[in-house]
Amino acid sequence: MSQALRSAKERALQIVEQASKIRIQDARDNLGARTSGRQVRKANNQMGHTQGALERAAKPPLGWIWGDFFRPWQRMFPGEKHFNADINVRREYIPLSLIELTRLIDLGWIDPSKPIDISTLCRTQKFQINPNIRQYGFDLTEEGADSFPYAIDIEVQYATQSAIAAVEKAGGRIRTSYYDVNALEAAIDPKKWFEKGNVVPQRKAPPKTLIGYYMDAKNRGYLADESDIENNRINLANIRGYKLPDHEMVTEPLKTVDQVFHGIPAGSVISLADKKLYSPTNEIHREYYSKQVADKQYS
Amino acid sequence: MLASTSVSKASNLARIVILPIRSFHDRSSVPRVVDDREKSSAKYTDAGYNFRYHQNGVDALPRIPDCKVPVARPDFKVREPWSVENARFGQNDYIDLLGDGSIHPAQLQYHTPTWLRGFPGQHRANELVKLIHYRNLYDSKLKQNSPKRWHELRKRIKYLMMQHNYNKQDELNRERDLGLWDEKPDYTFKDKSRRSFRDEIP
Amino acid sequence: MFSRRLIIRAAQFSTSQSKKTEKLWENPWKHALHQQEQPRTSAKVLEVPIDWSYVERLMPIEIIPDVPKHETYPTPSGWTPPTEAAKTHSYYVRRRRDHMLPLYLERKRDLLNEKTLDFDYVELVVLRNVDGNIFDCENELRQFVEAQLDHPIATHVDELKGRIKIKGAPRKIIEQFLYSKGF
Amino acid sequence: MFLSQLMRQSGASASAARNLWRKSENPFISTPQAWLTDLEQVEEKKRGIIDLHPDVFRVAPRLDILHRNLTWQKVYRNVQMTKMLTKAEMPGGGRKPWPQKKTGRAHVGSIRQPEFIHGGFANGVRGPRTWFYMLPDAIRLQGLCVALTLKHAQDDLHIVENMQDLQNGDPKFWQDLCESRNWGYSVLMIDDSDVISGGLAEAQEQLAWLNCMPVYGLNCYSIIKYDTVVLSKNALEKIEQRLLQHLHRAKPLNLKYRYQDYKEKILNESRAEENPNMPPIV
Amino acid sequence: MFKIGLQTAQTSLTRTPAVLSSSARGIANIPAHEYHIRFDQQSGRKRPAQDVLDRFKRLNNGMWIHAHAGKNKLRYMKDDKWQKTSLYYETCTKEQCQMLDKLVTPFWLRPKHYPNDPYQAYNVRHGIDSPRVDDKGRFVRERRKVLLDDSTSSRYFNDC
Amino acid sequence: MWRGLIRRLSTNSEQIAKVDVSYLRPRHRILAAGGVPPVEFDYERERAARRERFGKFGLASGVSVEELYPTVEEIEEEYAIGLFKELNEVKQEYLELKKKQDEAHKNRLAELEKNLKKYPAALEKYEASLVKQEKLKDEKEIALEKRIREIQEYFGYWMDPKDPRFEVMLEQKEAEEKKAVKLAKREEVQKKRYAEVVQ
Repeated sequence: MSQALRSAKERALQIVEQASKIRIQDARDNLGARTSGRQVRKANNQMGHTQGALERAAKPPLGWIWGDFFRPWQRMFPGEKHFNADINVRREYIPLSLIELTRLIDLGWIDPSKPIDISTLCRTQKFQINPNIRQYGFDLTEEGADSFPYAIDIEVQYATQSAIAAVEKAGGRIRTSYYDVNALEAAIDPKKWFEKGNVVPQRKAPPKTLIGYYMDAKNRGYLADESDIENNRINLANIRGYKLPDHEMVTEPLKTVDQVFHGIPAGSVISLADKKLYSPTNEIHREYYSKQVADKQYS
Repeated sequence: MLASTSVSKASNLARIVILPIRSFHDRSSVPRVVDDREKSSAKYTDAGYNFRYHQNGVDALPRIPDCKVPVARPDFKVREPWSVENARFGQNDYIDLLGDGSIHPAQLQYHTPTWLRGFPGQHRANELVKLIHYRNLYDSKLKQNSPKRWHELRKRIKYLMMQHNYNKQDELNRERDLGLWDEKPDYTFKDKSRRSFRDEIP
Repeated sequence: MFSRRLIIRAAQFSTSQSKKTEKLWENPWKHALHQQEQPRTSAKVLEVPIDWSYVERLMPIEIIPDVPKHETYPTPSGWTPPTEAAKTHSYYVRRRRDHMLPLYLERKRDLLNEKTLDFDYVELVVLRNVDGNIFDCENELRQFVEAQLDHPIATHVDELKGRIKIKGAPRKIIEQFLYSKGF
Repeated sequence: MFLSQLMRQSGASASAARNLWRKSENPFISTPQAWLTDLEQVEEKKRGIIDLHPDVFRVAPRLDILHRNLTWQKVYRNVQMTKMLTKAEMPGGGRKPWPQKKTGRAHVGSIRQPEFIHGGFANGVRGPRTWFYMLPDAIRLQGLCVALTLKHAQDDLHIVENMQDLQNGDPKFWQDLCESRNWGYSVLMIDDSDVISGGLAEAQEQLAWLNCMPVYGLNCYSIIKYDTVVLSKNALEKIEQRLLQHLHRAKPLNLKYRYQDYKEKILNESRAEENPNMPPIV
Repeated sequence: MFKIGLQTAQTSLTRTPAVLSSSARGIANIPAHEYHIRFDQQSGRKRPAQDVLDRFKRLNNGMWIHAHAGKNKLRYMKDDKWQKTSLYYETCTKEQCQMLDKLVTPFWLRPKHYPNDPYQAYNVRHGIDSPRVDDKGRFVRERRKVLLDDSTSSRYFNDC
Repeated sequence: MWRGLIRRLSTNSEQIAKVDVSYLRPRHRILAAGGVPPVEFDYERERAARRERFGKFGLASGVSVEELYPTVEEIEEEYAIGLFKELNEVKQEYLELKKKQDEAHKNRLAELEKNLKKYPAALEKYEASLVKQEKLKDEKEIALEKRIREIQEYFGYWMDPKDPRFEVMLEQKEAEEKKAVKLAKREEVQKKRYAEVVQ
């Protein structure tokens, strides 16, 4: 008890205990936290303009320079196509470095014994992905690659070679997989998706521009076949000179190409209140949700 | 709490001070109330009124003889601290924190017009944003059933647009995020024709 | 042609059937083409048993999880828990709710720079959640930091809020101070 | 501390040492305690002692945070419905009343200028105006904790066993009860369900100063306005659980309030209040 | 134009045939003051200045770069040194950067991360001693780090 | 107005007063208590709202699970639009494209290989062609250069051969040369004659 007395909070509370009952008008802000605004009288704020000019006259806009009215400063330079023109085309990825992944596993946010994908990363509420501004998922970057200790089974949307090497050196399995916008929205916030009463969507294959990346075994694409990936894994180990652990970390079988969540088939409806799962039985719906399809060309 | 800044004693070794860190400049982190402007204006007038305990009948209040100007007296305001509204003032303001999070206090503002319920207030959104929000919600009804108000609304919006986009000086601080619109890459690269906002006046 | 049909279909769906007395001019397409109500056959559904743990693991984490037991500290990513030594000092720095040190960066406006006629800004490190004798903490912090930096630092102590603002020291050094004290 | 010694002498049942969830091992924290009583009879019969969570009932008494919460509660519901017309909206006044020069009068452009009687207003009060804003969750949570701490520190916070289905509903009985227990002039009873049944329901109908609220109705203004705050046992559990959950939640505490998240829900719920054909007058 | 549109309707229904609206207002006679629209007509939001998006690029640490003025003009007459230097991109001064920040909407001020981005190396600038955070406590030049304290992040990231 | 003193007759006919102290509208009160609000608004009959109702309250919401799925006609409509291609098709296309690229790559390498072998011969041929031009250029060049040099000396400043005045100068020069030759010949004849006379 005596220890507590020396803390400012306890001393303040003792003052409060002896004080009179605190009423609504007693609560006030700290002295000096807010100062009354500075009254700018007419005399001292003309700044060389009369009051009318300040209030009514149109002012030259930002970037206007003395001179040609139709050529403001920002028009003096030639445009560059690859500056911002392809904003509606290029895909943005959220960087996830290996050291941050290690820290998340250390502090218990992510369970390394289960497969890690967009849903597990987004359920920690530490990442914001917005598919509407063409953010297509996570990019595993290589900061912290040299001391990555955990054998994990991870699936990201883009990964550099050194990140792949780090994960495999630690005995983990890494796959890069594509989420189209609809599936991505479901994967980011499954609870909100189910509470909107939506059907679990079918994940479409990558469009023409991206299928090359995801069919390439070098990037551990999910469309490449396992044997190629295995060879690549071995010769990557040889190139980078680390010894591959004998068996690869396999927590669960990989998701199928059109599956968004582990263990939940596409086309199923989940009711969170009753903990039930429904799936269609008539032919056309089952085929609609099982036919593996590629994303539209300009997605 | 007064700022306690202390500079360590210069050690006797001949140490070169690499980065002369001064203590805080004279203005401490919390601005001081130095001169209170209200103090000068709030003069209290001694009306010379002394309360006589044992007096019956109306007492002569201090008045300027034969002055026609009536003395201003605030009318009596009935304060019922324990009427139902006052007793229950502020109830359910923390319903999203203390409840299960399904209701937000913005939904409980029954006394506010429906289109303003939960809309950012005066010091966040200005009149132009509010009118545009009103117009986007009710333009079909306005056009059909109240043309004069539709005309007035458009005139007022146009006037405010000219004020805010042309006559106003450039804003000094960062644009305020009102939380009314979601982010989108609004880049109309190729669309050179749509270059002036006047093109789209409905 | 296709787009036209899609629009009609969408229009039909949105207007709820409840409005029987729909005026002619409100949906001219429907009346002009006098299409009868399109048949809408819905799906047939069956409940399927599922291991609910697959759905549980998708739900967002509500409460910050407790740190799992590690055999050796610091953990592979360099995180160290508060130690018993922390309780022996005359002050105590409580960790943030996500088990990190309560060190924040703040930018404060400094004097007006005559040359550039612009305000200078100075970077402060704010150490929060300090309980107990805060002035002891500030003294020890100053000694530790000035031993490493060779130049004096400025500190401002706010006792009731339990905060210390440090000017002139990078956040890394103050973290080392706190780790050395066991917080 | 001193309460426990007193407890031992009066021989009441052992203190129900509740396990306080995620209590910090900070040596400078003292765990607040409170008596557990009941509302069956007028005299106060102490049933036991309860430990309260220091993160909720023993925080630093920050009056400025409390002030921010009280002003927020006062201001954020304020609506000003008056609207002063501008000269453009005033009928008439389209023509220049007299020529610009040579008439010796002021040069004016329309009879509805602000200078004119019955003219429009230049910078008048424009339309329905709200001062709506939402304090960040961190400030509101801290405000609640500060209010509860102040009440507990000033012995105005009492925990009772049960409030539901009490026998006696006679206002006089309740007045004596409050008198004998030295409660203040106004009492706020907090229970975790929003329906009060039994004697308390009748009493609160008659007595203006005795009011019951559900847990989700609790707020800083009411805590400070009422002289005494009485929590039922389940209400205490629920308040502590909810506040601690938010204090330790994974989502950040300084999330900004975005109108667009609630826009659709608010407009849908309030569509029934609007006239289907006419736009709102305001 | 419309005829072709029909054939491709099968494959890309959503793309309506581009109607070239040659509105009377060409680019030349739209005066510059139309370029700082604080409140849009449709939704009341701020519109980014079109020229700034054409001619400038913002790096993640807040620096704006632009091409050399007149780099495409009369190249054959210029000397070799000019040919080389004219292809460089130049950085803007502090005032210009602040002005450009005001000319565009917050979407464009947000740090963006693209895999194998040619500008990746230029997003980080070393040796700057101005504060690392803005007035809201968010990093100005560095990448947002999840749950990392400075001791760990300075070992792995080379940000500031 | 909506909150009233609800008196409910309890079993032993002793009235228990029940008071709602939530001060919320009925819909919000049910939501706050965690119940399922009844369908009362028009928007709740629309499709998206019914789906959301099922998502939030499950079977208790009274919405059948079938409504959550797209109808058969909509699926046929989507097939008709044909926005998405079959995965295997796309894979085949990609593989063919890749094969074509590999072939082109291989051919290019083979071609380079072939060229590399012929490279030394081609190099010599090229150098030889450079030298020959050298020679050819000399014969024509020397005459022209000589002429130009003379003209420049004659005029004292550099004259561009393509200049039209250059031809005019050229003719004058040739006329003077002829005259000089003639003079020289005449002088010779005179010298000879003078020599005869002198002897």
